Amino acid sequence: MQDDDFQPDVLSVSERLAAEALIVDVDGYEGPLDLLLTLGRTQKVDLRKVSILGLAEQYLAFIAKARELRIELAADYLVMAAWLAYLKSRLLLPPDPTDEGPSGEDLAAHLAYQLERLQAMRDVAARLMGRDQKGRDFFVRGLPEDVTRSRKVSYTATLMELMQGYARIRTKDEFRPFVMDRDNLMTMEEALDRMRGMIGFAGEWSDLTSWLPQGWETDPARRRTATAATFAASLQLVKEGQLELRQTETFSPIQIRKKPHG
Amino acid sequence: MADPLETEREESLFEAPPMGEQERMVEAVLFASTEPVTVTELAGRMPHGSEPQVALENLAKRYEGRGVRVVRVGEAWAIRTAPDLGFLMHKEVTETRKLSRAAIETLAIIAYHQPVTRAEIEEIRGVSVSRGTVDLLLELEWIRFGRRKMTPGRPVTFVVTAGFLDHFGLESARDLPGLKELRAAGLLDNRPPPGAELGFGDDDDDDLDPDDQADMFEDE
Amino acid sequence: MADPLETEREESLFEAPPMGEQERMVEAVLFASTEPVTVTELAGRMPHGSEPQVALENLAKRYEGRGVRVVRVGEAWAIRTAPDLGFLMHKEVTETRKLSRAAIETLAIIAYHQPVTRAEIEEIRGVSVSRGTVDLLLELEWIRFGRRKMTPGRPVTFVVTAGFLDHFGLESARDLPGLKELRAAGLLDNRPPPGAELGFGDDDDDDLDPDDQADMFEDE
Repeated sequence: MQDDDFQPDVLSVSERLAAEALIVDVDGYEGPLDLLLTLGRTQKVDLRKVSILGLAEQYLAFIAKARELRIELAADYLVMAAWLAYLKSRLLLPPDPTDEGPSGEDLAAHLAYQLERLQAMRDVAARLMGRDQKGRDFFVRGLPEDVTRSRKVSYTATLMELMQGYARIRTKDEFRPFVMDRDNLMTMEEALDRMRGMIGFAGEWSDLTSWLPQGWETDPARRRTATAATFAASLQLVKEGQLELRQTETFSPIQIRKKPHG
Repeated sequence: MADPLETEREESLFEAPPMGEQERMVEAVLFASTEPVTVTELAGRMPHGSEPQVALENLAKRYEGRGVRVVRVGEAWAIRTAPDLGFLMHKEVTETRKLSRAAIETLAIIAYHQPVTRAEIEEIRGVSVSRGTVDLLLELEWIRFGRRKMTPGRPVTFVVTAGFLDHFGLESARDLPGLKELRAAGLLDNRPPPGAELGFGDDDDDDLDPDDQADMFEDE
Repeated sequence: MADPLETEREESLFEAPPMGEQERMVEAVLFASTEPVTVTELAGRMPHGSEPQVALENLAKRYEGRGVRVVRVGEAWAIRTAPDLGFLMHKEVTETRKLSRAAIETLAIIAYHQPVTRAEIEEIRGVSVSRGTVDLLLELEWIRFGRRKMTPGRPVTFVVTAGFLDHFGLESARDLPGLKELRAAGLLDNRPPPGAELGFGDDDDDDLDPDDQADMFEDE
């Protein structure tokens, strides 16, 4: 925030009180747009003619004061402050013809639009709530007549129940992706199980690829998954202190052997 | 008619409203009350100086020959259907029962994954689907048989019906919200389930063949 | 017009009853029900060949200026007390939960911008929409899920319900107060921020397709 946004020394007592009242209220604002709208109203003009530059300065001053008073500000307010500072600079600087981005005027016009739209929604919300309402201003039949009933069982379910039911199934722990071809996939667990049973025979350094299970060496997709799983499993066994692993240079074959007892 | 009355009423708080207004008041109170209303109670509710007894009699006359009548019930008054129209009040009622959890889940899977085979439903639910469940859903006309799947055995599939969409207020099965949206709407607890980050629900929609979806309902 | 029909009726059991009778029937059915009754349901309950729509319109005219009124609620009709007599009904007033400002604004935004996504609501209010707010409005049955938006991610939308119309005494969503003025002023347009990545608010806004907006009202 630039210093010129805030001149603490020139504030009168009443101004300061007003400012503090505003700040104490910060929780009362529903976000930066709400605050901007409130500030905009203090300009006492048609929202369509509100000075966005003036509004940006008011907002930045507000944020500066809030920080001075060590009021915790939500990130939203700071993001808006940064954006308004940027907007201010675009409005004040002469337009750069090489600049591709939207002009300061465009950005300001959009902000003015957002404020006007929010105000409009507040106005119609008030009009809506001011309408005659059922159960308050007008009333339904108090004594509905029972229709004679011939019984028939019907089953009912609500959309909520349906969606919750679905969510319940899809969030179960044993959830497995639906229709998944696992024939050509070796998991690390499978490789680990396999290797644990064979470690005893690995006294000498041997190439990792020789550990691939039969039938997984030829098809490229199967070889890839088997190699990855076997490599991951051997790392796990190294970590457990059961295997040793070496590679003489980059991209040369990886070799493993059982860790000698020492 | 209302205007002169309205001003008259303003002039004196203690002046009773004109009889036409009193009749309106009695009409509204009888309509909205959950029990028959006595003259005393009407007098208590209406502006000072009102004559509910007269208003009631006028109202009763006004309703003569109409579809409803103003009738006396002991010491009180009520509005009731004209006896000759009783046949309209006969309705097939419909003892409503909630669908079982198994049925809801099966229905949900069909709605989200259609067209779907029984084996696929069982795979998703993790338990077998009873015959009764599928039969019930078929009988309710919420599901029907879809196209056979072009896989070995050519199993039948299930799809949801237009009746299903109607019951659940949906315009199409594609409008069903995905899991992310259910959570956002607060319909799920916040515990992130395993695999939730994969964003299924939405992804599953992509599995559906749009053409398949479109002609799903046209032959209803 | 009634007379020839009357005699004709004797001749054939399948002839619709005269309009006066149909009006009585509609009157009886509407009086007997607290919920709005659809024209389709009326037709189902009335004798074959009846024209409930015409009967309803006649009935509505008959009740003009009375203590109760015949009102349209979306595709259905109901009888409600005249709002100016609300003062007599203190006994019937149901305590309604006081809505928060966030809930009221969210409701208004859904009503005026429907079908509208959560991201759009947040863009308009400039703050995120809490789960509780949407939850409450769903629970009140004033909003429901609408069609998915045909934009990336295919987000679900919210629309208002017939229950909403009934509660606020609206015939249809087109009768929302100030709707025309807002549209004329361009305040219901979906205007994406210039150079979207510079805009604050949600990035999801970039996904919005302006043509998608307000198709709810386009046939006006």
